[in-house]
Amino acid sequence: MTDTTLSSQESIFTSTAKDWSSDMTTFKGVPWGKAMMWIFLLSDTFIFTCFLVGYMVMRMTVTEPWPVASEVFALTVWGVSVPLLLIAIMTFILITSSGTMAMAVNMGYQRRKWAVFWLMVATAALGASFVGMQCFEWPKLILEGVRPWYNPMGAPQFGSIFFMVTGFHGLHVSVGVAYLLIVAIRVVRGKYDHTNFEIVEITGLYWHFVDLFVVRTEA
Amino acid sequence: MRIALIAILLFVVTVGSVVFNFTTPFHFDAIGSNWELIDITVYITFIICGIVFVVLGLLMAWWVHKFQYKEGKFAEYEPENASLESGLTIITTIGVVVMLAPGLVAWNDYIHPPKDAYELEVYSKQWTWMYRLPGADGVFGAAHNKYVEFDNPFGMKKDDPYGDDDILILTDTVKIPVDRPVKVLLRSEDVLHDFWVPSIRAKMDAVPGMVTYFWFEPIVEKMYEVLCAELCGRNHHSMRGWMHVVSMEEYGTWLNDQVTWAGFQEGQVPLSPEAARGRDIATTNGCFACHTIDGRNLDTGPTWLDIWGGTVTLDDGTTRVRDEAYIIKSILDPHAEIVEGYSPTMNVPEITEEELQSILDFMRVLTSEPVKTEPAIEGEEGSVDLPEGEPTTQPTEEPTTD
Amino acid sequence: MATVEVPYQETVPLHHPKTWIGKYIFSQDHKIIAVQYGVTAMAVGLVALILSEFMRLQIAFPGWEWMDFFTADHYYQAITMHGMIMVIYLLTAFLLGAFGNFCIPLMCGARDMVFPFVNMLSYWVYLLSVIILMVSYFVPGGPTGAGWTLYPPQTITAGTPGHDWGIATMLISLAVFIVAFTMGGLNYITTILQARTRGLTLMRMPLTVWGIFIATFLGLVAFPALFVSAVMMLLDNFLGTSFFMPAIVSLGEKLQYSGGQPLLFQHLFWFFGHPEVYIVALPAFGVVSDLISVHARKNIFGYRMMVWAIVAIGALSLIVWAHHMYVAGMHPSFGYFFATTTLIIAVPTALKVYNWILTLWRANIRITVPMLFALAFVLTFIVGGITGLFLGNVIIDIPLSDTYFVVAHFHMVMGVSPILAIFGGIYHWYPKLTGRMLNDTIGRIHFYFTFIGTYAIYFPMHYLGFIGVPRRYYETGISDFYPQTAHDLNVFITVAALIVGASQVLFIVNLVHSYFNGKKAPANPWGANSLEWCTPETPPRHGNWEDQLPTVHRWAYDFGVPGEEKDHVPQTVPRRKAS
Amino acid sequence: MATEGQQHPIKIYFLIWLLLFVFSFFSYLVDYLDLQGNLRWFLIVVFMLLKAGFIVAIFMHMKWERFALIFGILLPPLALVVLMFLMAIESNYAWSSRVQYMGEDPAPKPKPPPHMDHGEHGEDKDH
Ligand code: HEA
Ligand code: HEA
Ligand code: HEC
Ligand code: CUA
Ligand SMILES: [Cu+2]
Repeated sequence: MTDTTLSSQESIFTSTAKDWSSDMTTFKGVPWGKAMMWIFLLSDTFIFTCFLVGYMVMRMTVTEPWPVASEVFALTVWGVSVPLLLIAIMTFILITSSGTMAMAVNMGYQRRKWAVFWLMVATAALGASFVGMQCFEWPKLILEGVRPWYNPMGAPQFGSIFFMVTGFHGLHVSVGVAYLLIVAIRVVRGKYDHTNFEIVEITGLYWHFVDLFVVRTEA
Repeated sequence: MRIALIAILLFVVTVGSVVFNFTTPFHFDAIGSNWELIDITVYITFIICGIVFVVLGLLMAWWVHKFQYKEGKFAEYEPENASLESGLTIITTIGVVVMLAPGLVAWNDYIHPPKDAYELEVYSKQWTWMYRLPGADGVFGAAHNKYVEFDNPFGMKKDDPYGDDDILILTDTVKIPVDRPVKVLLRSEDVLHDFWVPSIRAKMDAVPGMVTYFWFEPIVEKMYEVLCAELCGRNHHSMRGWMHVVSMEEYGTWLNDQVTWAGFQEGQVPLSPEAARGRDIATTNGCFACHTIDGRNLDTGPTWLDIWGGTVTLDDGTTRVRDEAYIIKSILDPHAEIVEGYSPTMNVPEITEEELQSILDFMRVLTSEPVKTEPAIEGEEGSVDLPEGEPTTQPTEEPTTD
Repeated sequence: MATVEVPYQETVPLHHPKTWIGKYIFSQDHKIIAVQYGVTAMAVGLVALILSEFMRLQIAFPGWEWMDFFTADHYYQAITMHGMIMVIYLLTAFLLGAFGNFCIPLMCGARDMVFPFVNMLSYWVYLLSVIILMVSYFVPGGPTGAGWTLYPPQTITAGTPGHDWGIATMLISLAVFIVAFTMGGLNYITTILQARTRGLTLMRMPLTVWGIFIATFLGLVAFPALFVSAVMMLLDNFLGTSFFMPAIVSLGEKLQYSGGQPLLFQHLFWFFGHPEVYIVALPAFGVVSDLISVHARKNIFGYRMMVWAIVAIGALSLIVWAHHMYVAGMHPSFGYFFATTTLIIAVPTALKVYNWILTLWRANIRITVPMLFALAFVLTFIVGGITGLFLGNVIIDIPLSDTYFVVAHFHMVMGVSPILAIFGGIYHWYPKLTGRMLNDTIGRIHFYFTFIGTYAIYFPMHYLGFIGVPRRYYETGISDFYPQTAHDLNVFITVAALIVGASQVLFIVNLVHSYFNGKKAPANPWGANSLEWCTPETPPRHGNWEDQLPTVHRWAYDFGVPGEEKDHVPQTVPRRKAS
Repeated sequence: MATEGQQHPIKIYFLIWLLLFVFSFFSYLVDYLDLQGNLRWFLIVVFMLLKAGFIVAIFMHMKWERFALIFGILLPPLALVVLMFLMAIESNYAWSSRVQYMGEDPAPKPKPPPHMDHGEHGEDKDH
């Protein structure tokens, strides 16, 4: 079959118009599951962004002081307080997991089942350790007196937003970990042998999306 | 050809609606403020929309009748007609512009109060109204819900010097002078409310945690009933107040009787804390849906002014001394003795013994003898200098975000 | 892309259930799911209908001893449940859950939804949300009485009935509904985009599918805002966070909140809420377009314009939300922006109205029961839309907001029009669904009662708004803005509402009676063109089509094509070479 | 439905991976250097968008999808941009009403978190 990417003669508008006015499928070469996942992610984007709008409005309307993030999220390593260290590590982990996921997708299309399996397990492990670090971060803040309804450093909304958004994101990650593991096992069991392993890509889409939001939320 | 029932129906409904519009007594009542522009915009919209409605309704009726089914007939095959469609688009767009333009102009007026407007704060809470004026210096003292106490009903910030001369009006009745633009600032102690006087046309929600505003200029001297137009809980429908538009002279006299925040703190309190509590309880139980405390006997219930002591005529013609026992009985068993001219419509309130005592405390102070207070604003009786110029508040820095 | 491509569906095997339960209860067949959705929605709709009759009795006869049990608390709980049920659990569920499920695969020539299992789950989760909602009536304090807009701080403070448990069940139920809707909605969209049959381009799709398509899309992007606000409000209520709650003193008691922003909730709510009203309007537009075209035996006028209008309305509806907040104390300058966008949206809507009416011109109109409903829809929609123009123009909204004018507006445009479209659609598709015709005479009587009755309810109600009667008033009392004549008008309205409500029994009787005793329906009783009328069997069996999916050669509106023998040419008929 | 899949040299993944770290590093610098005001938000948003863009384009293969899909997914969030923009304006408005009428402090200083509070802040503990 021909390359589904943009061929040089078509402008982006004619190609779009052609696809949307064709019969049977609008997204050419996109399997049902993948189309559905994209649309779901679109919907999820709206959820996350609405949370972020909440964050922004809180941040801009409260008159009580907002804590300085680099101080709150500092870790003391060997007696030196390194600002934002924890968040940096967490970001590192998630970005790495995105890398392994992307490779898994690639291997999937080469039908290298075991490579897919191990890469997906690695991704899941990284994801799990991310959730683990959250389990470290939460008690740390709680011990410092931050609560969803209260925050010793100033505006209570800091605590509310923090727990709500990270909690929601952590939930996504946890679901993602389960999803990854299930798909990984089913891949080696040969459940998808009759397909093109799009399922790996679909899982990947979800995972990258979750990753994407760490980028936006921890700001 | 037989006329289809539905064609007749469409015709009757269209024409009937127009007839109803012209015969019904229900239209805006006489305007009581400067907002004619609103009425004009409504009028323009009425005309445009009315014409469109009649034309479309009649066309439908007519065509449904005219093009009824005939066996073997083919409808005209005309999928598209570009010129007709674009023509209609243009006409509609013009219609929209004609309606929108005056609306936006009026809105521009609406959100920009004139420079010489004086400020009046409407303070709302479940389920009553109170008012505050900035006093001689023309500047409101800062006030915040977090400072609200029994002895600080408006939540005045105590160390703010601008607040001392603020005039507190602790009843649901306010007087405002005719022909003076007023910028109404709205505050809420608890939930959303909305200060609404139909004849004035203007309204706005009071939002806790914010101060909102609107402005108008009353042009008729009249006692207006104030409604609450935003659902605010179980007694939303009984959250009434009174806005009395009066002449400048009357306004001045009235203003002189009001207490300032400084005076209030010094004990020129119209209400003791217990009485204030009683007042709150009466408010939350919806008593003021039927009773007033300023001497007006509503159709719904007798006033509470001077309720303590004196006598009352009951509907069986007997006269009864209004002692404590009587009043308690009137509250807890309202249908036992009915005041002349009323019917037993009052429900038994669900209040505790303690709350009942507070209400009684409150009723005790409701006498028509004038409360002795110092004049709120220096100056001659009857002539009041309203603060002129820029509606001022405390100077603040430029808002920045961070 | 030539048509060498084989539709993917022909290559996937259908999962055929073996047991009765698998066939009719936990069914994955889109038609059964549609019926399940429809029946559940009608059942809750009936609850809401009964609530509205109680409300009307209270408004017309305040203090009537028979209504003594109906306190202010009950009243506010009733309006809240009535509004929420009608908008979400009846209209959204019916138009998308029932019509969407039934029409999309059939009209797109698909065997089923792309993921039937998820589709089935969607229904069961929806049922769960309905059950949670109904549980509100049994929790301590009863259901919430905050109005269907659920504005904080009122929603969760002590002055409101159901402020602790009622609101929790409401919010949880909504969140569950959103999950259900998302599962269904992803299916609808993917099916429409990726599982059409040969030859069915988007520009040949019936308008019903278009309306449902855009409405579903709107749902997927609008419900998240509601979801988020529901989560935040639950946290405010149970964890004591202060997203929407500033420092307040509630009934003399200082609450522990500080610094929240009540307007944020309103923005999020209406960011969902306005698209929501189009979610219920667009499918109705689609259904009515099809009904008018089929029963007028004429092609829908300006099909392309109709499609683009739907798309434009959908897109614009995402940026008009704050027209519900003109008097909410938001940033004053927003008034200009939202008034302008709101009135712009009236232009594509107006075009749709024109096109419906122009379709009647030189048509060959069969006045069937579905056609009656469609015609009534157009008229009531004009009235409702036009009153929307009043409200959209920001300065006019100032005196009219929160009065009965608004109540009349949205009942005309939402409580009457889409309901009429639903009735019309049921009368139209019932033969295909069950294989039997609905009784025509009962149908007509039902129509006249419903149309005349609802018009009598809501047209005069606008005028109560003009004199300033505020909405959500348990009782108005006598005062100078509320004369005795207004009171009489309310009595009239209530009587009309009672009659209309009672006449719905006719409809239910008709549905049940005809199911067993109705005339046997032919495969294509109305002479329509779209694919659902071309199924090999009536009612269509599981999988809808034979081995091969149908092939589409034309749009769905070839009525009265010159030179043809019959006045309609189904979509599956190939075009003639010559023309 | 036949898909030929997505075949790209692994190299590009590594490249993007590195790039993401670089951007993350920069956005932490913003916090670290404690930049304030508009510059801060501007930089944070820029880095955020860059990162998100690369993830979507490369890791999620959006770059290789047909434009029909790209437009379908990327256009609707424009509504969110409108929402965010308007909410920012309004928050500012609400905030200034709090400062103007409610006597709130326009520039409050946060207390340091307990673990940073080594006593040297003692003197301003109750300001
Ligand atoms: C199906 C539901 C539906 C639909 C389709 C609409 C359609 C419209 N609505 Fe309505 N609306 C609601 C449901 C709906 N609404 C609900 C439920 C509420 C109240 C919620 C609550 O507070 O509880 C509400 C409230 C509401 C308000 C807020 C009122 C207030 O609370 O103060 C506003 C204000 O702008 C408004 C405007 C409009 C406009 C401009 C349209 C337009 O789309 C209408 C467009 C249609 C036409 C214009 C008619 C056809 C055109 C012609 C016949 C041609 C003639 C036209 C011209 C000359 C321009 N609506
Ligand atoms: C689809 C939406 C819908 C529908 C159909 C209705 C139908 C009705 N509504 Fe409702 N209403 C709302 C949506 C709706 N309403 C909303 C959103 C509110 C705002 C709530 C709030 O303020 O928070 C409201 C508020 C509201 C009020 C204002 C209360 C107040 O502000 O104080 C009143 C008062 O008269 C009222 C009356 C009625 C009546 C008499 C009917 C009907 O009885 C009219 C006649 C009946 C029909 C046209 C038949 C309808 C058919 C069905 C319901 C299907 C049932 C199933 C079968 C027949 C099988 N409604
Ligand atoms: C539905 C309207 C209504 C409400 C609400 C209401 N009342 Fe009354 N009230 C009346 C009427 C009518 C009367 C006169 C008839 C009677 O004596 O019962 C009355 C009489 C009274 C009297 C005797 C007055 C007199 O002049 O002798 C008292 C005291 C009283 N009410 C207290 C209360 C209190 C306290 C509340 C609130 C907890 C309340 N009322 C709420 C309608 C109401
Ligand atoms: Cu106050 Cu309604
Ligand atoms: Cu709207």
